[in-house]
Amino acid sequence: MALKTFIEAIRETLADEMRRDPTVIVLGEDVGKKGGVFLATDGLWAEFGDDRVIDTPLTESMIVGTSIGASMNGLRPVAEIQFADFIFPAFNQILSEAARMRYRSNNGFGVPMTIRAPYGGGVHGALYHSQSVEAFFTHIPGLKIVIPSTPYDARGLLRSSIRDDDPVLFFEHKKMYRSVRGDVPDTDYTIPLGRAAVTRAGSRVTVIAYGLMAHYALEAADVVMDEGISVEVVDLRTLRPIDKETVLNSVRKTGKCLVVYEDNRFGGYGAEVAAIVAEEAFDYLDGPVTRIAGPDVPGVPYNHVLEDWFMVNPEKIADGIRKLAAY
Amino acid sequence: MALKTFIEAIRETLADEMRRDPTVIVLGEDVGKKGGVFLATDGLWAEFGDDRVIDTPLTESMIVGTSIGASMNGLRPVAEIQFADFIFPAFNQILSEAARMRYRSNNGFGVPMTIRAPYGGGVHGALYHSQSVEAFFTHIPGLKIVIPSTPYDARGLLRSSIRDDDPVLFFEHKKMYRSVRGDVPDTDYTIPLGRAAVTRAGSRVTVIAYGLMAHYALEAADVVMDEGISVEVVDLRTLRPIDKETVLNSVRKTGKCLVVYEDNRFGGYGAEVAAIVAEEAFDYLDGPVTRIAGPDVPGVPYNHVLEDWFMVNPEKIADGIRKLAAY
Amino acid sequence: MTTGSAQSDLAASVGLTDADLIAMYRTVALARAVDERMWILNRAGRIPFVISGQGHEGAQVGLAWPLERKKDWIAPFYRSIATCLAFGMSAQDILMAQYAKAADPSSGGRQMPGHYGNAENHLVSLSSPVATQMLHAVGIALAARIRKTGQVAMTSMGEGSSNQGDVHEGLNFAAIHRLPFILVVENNGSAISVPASQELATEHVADRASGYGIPGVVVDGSDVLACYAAGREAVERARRGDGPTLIEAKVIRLTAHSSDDQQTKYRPEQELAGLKAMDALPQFRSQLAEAGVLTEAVEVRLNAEIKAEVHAATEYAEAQPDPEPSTAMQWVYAEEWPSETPPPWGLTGPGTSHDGSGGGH
Amino acid sequence: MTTGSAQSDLAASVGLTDADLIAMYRTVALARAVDERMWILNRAGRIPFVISGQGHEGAQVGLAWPLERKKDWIAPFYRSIATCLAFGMSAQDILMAQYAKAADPSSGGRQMPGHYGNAENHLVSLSSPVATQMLHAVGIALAARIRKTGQVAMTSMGEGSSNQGDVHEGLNFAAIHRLPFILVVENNGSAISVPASQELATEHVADRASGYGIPGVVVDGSDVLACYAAGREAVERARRGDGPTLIEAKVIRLTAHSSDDQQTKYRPEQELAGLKAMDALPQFRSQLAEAGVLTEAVEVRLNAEIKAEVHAATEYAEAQPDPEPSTAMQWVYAEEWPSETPPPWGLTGPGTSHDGSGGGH
Ligand SMILES: Cc1ncc(C[n+]2csc(CCOP(=O)(O)OP(=O)(O)O)c2C)c(N)n1
Ligand SMILES: Cc1ncc(C[n+]2csc(CCOP(=O)(O)OP(=O)(O)O)c2C)c(N)n1
Ligand SMILES: [Mg+2]
Ligand SMILES: [Mg+2]
Repeated sequence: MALKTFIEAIRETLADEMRRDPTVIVLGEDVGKKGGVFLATDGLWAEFGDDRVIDTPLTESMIVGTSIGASMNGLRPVAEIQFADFIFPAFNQILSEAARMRYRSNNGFGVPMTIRAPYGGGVHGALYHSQSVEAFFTHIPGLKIVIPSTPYDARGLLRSSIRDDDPVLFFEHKKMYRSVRGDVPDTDYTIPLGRAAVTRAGSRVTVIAYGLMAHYALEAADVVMDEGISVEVVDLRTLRPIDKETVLNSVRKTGKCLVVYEDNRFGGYGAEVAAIVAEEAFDYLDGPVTRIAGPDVPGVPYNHVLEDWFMVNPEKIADGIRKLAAY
Repeated sequence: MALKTFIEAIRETLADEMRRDPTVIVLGEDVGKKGGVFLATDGLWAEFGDDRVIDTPLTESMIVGTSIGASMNGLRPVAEIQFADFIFPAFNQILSEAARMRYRSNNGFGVPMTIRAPYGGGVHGALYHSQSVEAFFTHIPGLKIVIPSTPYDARGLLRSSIRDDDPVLFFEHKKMYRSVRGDVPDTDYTIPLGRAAVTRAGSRVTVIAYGLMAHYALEAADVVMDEGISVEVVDLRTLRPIDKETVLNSVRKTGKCLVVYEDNRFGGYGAEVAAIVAEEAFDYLDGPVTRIAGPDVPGVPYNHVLEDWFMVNPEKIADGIRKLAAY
Repeated sequence: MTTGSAQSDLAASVGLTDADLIAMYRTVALARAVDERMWILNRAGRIPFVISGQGHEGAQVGLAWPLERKKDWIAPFYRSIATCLAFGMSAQDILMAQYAKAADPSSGGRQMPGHYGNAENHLVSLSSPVATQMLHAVGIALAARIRKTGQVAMTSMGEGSSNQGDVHEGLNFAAIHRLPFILVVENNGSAISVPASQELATEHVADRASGYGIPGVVVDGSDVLACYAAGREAVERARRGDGPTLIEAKVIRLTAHSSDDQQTKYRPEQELAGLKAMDALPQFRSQLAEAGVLTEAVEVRLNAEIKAEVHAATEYAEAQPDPEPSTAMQWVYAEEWPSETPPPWGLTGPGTSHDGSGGGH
Repeated sequence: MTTGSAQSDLAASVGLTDADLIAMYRTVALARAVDERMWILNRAGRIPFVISGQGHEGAQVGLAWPLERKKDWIAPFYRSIATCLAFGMSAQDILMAQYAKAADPSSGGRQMPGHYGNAENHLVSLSSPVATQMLHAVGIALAARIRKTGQVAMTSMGEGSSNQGDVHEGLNFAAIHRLPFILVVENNGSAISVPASQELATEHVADRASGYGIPGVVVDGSDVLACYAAGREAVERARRGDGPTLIEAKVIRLTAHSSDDQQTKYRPEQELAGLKAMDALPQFRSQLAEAGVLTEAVEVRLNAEIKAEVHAATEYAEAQPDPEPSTAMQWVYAEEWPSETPPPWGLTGPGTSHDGSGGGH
């Protein structure tokens, strides 16, 4: 068992999977010699060479579209989109092609491809280097969406994603790359897609979160614990398929549910979580399902004053918990 | 007051606005001589000529991107995307550019552009000529999203959209083009964006819908009326900004809320409506906020048996109302 | 694909046998017959939508012929009936797609007619947004190079579609890596109603090839053997590792864009009248007859065979069952079942009637 | 933009005055000075992020110069500091963007440094996803033609960015309609770490022009006056109604991609060492000195002016207030207020401290 940073877990998993399976390739902008702008692919080019670690031109639709094609002809591409913010030129290929290939061909073709992309704010990235983009993809049947929050989960879930026979979008919060550490065993363990984790047990309020917010939720839970509010935290880990059972079991126990996400509130992923809970745990609710999420402005502003205003943080979550607990 | 089809209302409003304001232009694929594949722009090219009615190449990103540019240099483009299904190549231009231009430039620039697109299923269009795409856009701050359900509303709302100083996406259910008729006065009336309409008053259940589903909701309300269930129907008309007041007032009155949408259920627009109602009308709810929506498969299948299975219709809505009323 | 051994001068001049030429002719004629049947079925109200390949068949057969079936790959488009027939699909397969029956090999009745695809024959499943298949074919070529399979990947599309960004991005990548890839642009002079002069600023799409440092070839799409030669050269270049080729075949659209389109509104009568002279089918027929390859006896036999084949395919497809609603949620993911939560109405038929509105595709 | 009247042979040879040449030189030098200051401020921890135009300035000034300020339009990119200065923005405007202050004319502190824009000067606000501005400039040119304003629209981007689909779609449309549009590709030989040979299959991006039936021009970006001449010709062609031009300026990237990048990892030492010889700034200086346009006295004066200007701009920007959280929800839409529901924490500062993680842009 070794203590690793989040990005080390990603990098080593990529290397492991490439060693294990010769059909796994990595492609994207600057993933080769430079090793990626965050160094997630550092060392892969030296070990696996030009054929399996491809520095692509600056064309995201091509990165995804050719990965789809390559995956139909025997490879398992792991494409990196340099920032989640730049995934939108590839939106048509992801939505219209990757997600629908199996269904539209009645299982004639599948797309065993993984797309990795760093997302998230709080890093002085402004409108276009801070986005949480998951809601645009969690709405698309045929995709699987993974957002791990610990190095352990990152490794186990990235393995499962690469080995999965369907397209998986794997989002990594860039603020966690170097700031989050955790134990990662050297075994070939996997974590199945579609299973949430209860990362803190509690009795009065359930907080549902993922990614960086899963950490902030735990911090907030600590804060309000001192005030006598016992909080259960559910880290979703896979956003689609969602683990409804774990979510509903927790809310049925606590009777109160706070959904936390960093993305803009209106129409974000948390809206679906809230809608599910509000419908399927209605009889157990002692208060409204509430949400703490990013404000509805067109992006995280750059200046630190505005960025701090935008970002959800443990204090804002704690306030949400207090209000809900007092309901 | 004349009885018009839905598409006549659209076509005449385009012509009116072009006559009224010389900066209004229309562009898109086949919008010229052919008059659009649904004939929404029929006659415009003959009246306004090559400069103001532009048959573009088959490149949606270009259609939207140049409309953004043109709108910054004095025009009010009304772009047609031939089918909403083909809007995704332009997703990056809409999300990253049109929606953010004003905010990111601190009001230096605005994008007074309207994008019209036919959407919706039930027309044997299969996966790629049936989609409801609104949820991908209602999540984007900076856009306004309009989905009218009557010729009267179409005219009043299209006028407001074209005259609006921000980008508006205007979705037209293609099944309604010729099947829906209604009175449309010849006056220059407008309907402000952001206001829902209570299209039927009732007391026991609120049904919230838009587009074709607003009609089906009324039909379903008729059906269950005979069974003694009084239904109030709210037609949202503008999805963003949403008219929370009208929605919440209705639910606070009836205590029960059914959200209906044609799009895939998971993460669809109705999830946000459900989440808002579940949070802000919690104390008034006598039953869970429920949803009747399209199944979570990657598209409307073509074969009529499967298409009928997919599509939400008045009977399925009526079933949802019955269940909720009996709660 | 050289079979048989009799050799006319014509066959020898293109390195094929007479049997090859007859097989090619048969494929062109079969595609036309299938296509004409589709329109008849549409007018008879049997199938709600048709999108046609009439006028493209000669180019499609000529260009697909040099590829190796079940080894190489093609990502076709909605007019690619002849391509699909040349690459292993049958008339029955095409008609099953028109009828959208449960056993339709392209999509199990899930896609609109015209959206062909068949894993067994290495024909990539097609969607509606144009030009997306470009990148799939490039990706297939990339995998072929990395896996050293010796495969070649081809894709085809209309000239209007070739203006999409994906085509630029794909050509660039394929050219940089000298991938075994061929882009076929079937230029029929219009994109629905928009004439090529409003879609492109140059006469030839092939002029774009030099901007990627690859060969750009213009070929007369009514000349099947010229198309074959162009295709063979491109396949050989690709197979040698010398990279992609852009082939532009000048073809004609003999029908309206689709069964939802009224082309007389935007296409002058004279234009339509002049088209038949550029049709590959009669041209190829005369060419083979003159060369003594296609005797009257052979032609009579072929016609009868084709007629019977199309007839049998239609009867078969018509009689096949529709898909069951119980299968509607299958294959969202690779997991057999269940993939997602079924809707409140479950997985049974709704029992509602089916109305006929639509149009405009 | 011809001002003054003294004419050296050099000035006459390009149809400018000596005063013009000095103004151009001053702009190149000012851009460099501003840029160098940005790096100093970054290293001093005053500004968290820098993206630089060093090595591009000569081409930018030469190419922007023929355009008419406040009439024509430019959609710049993140290296366009010299372009922006040549087109009406001041050193102070640039530094306000670096500091992201409330009164930053580009974005009011909302965007990262490098995302310039200024309505007053017809400089389109820039986003991060590369090449999107292509289509904005084409659309501006379309509006100019429809409104008959006589305006020309130019945009610029790197050679890596020119591979994006939007560029293909925009060139095609601009060419079909012969719009008054100029695409400038500033080819510095790499896209972050990826060398041009892996981004493009040809040596010149300009080779793509012929595929759209428009002129493609390659110009030495270290030769300011050659750039000026190429720009002027393109502007005249556009203004005459003869359509777009693609100009490729061969430039150098003197710095790392950005302050988050370590270029020594992927760029050989010798390559970096050789760059300075291709720098427009000293070249232009010598050229003007040899021509007798830039005397020592003038140079000394200019240097002093520039130093003072950059200093004053820095001091000014440093002292300016940050934006208020109370403004954070303004201008989501044109409606003054309120646009959307504020979050539970309202519109006040969070009072939390601000940490320094980040990187990788
Ligand atoms: C992205 C996208 N936009 C629009 C359409 C609608 N559409 C289908 S075919 C077509 C014209 C295609 O023209 P071309 O590529 O020349 O092929 P042709 O039909 O002439 O063979 C259009 C506009 C589409 N299918 N996909
Ligand atoms: C769509 C998109 N993808 C990726 C990036 C990240 N990125 C920013 S600049 C850059 C390299 C651009 O290279 P080039 O166009 O040659 O311009 P240069 O920086 O060399 O001047 C990359 C990959 C981005 N900004 N936008
Ligand atoms: Mg065509
Ligand atoms: Mg570059």
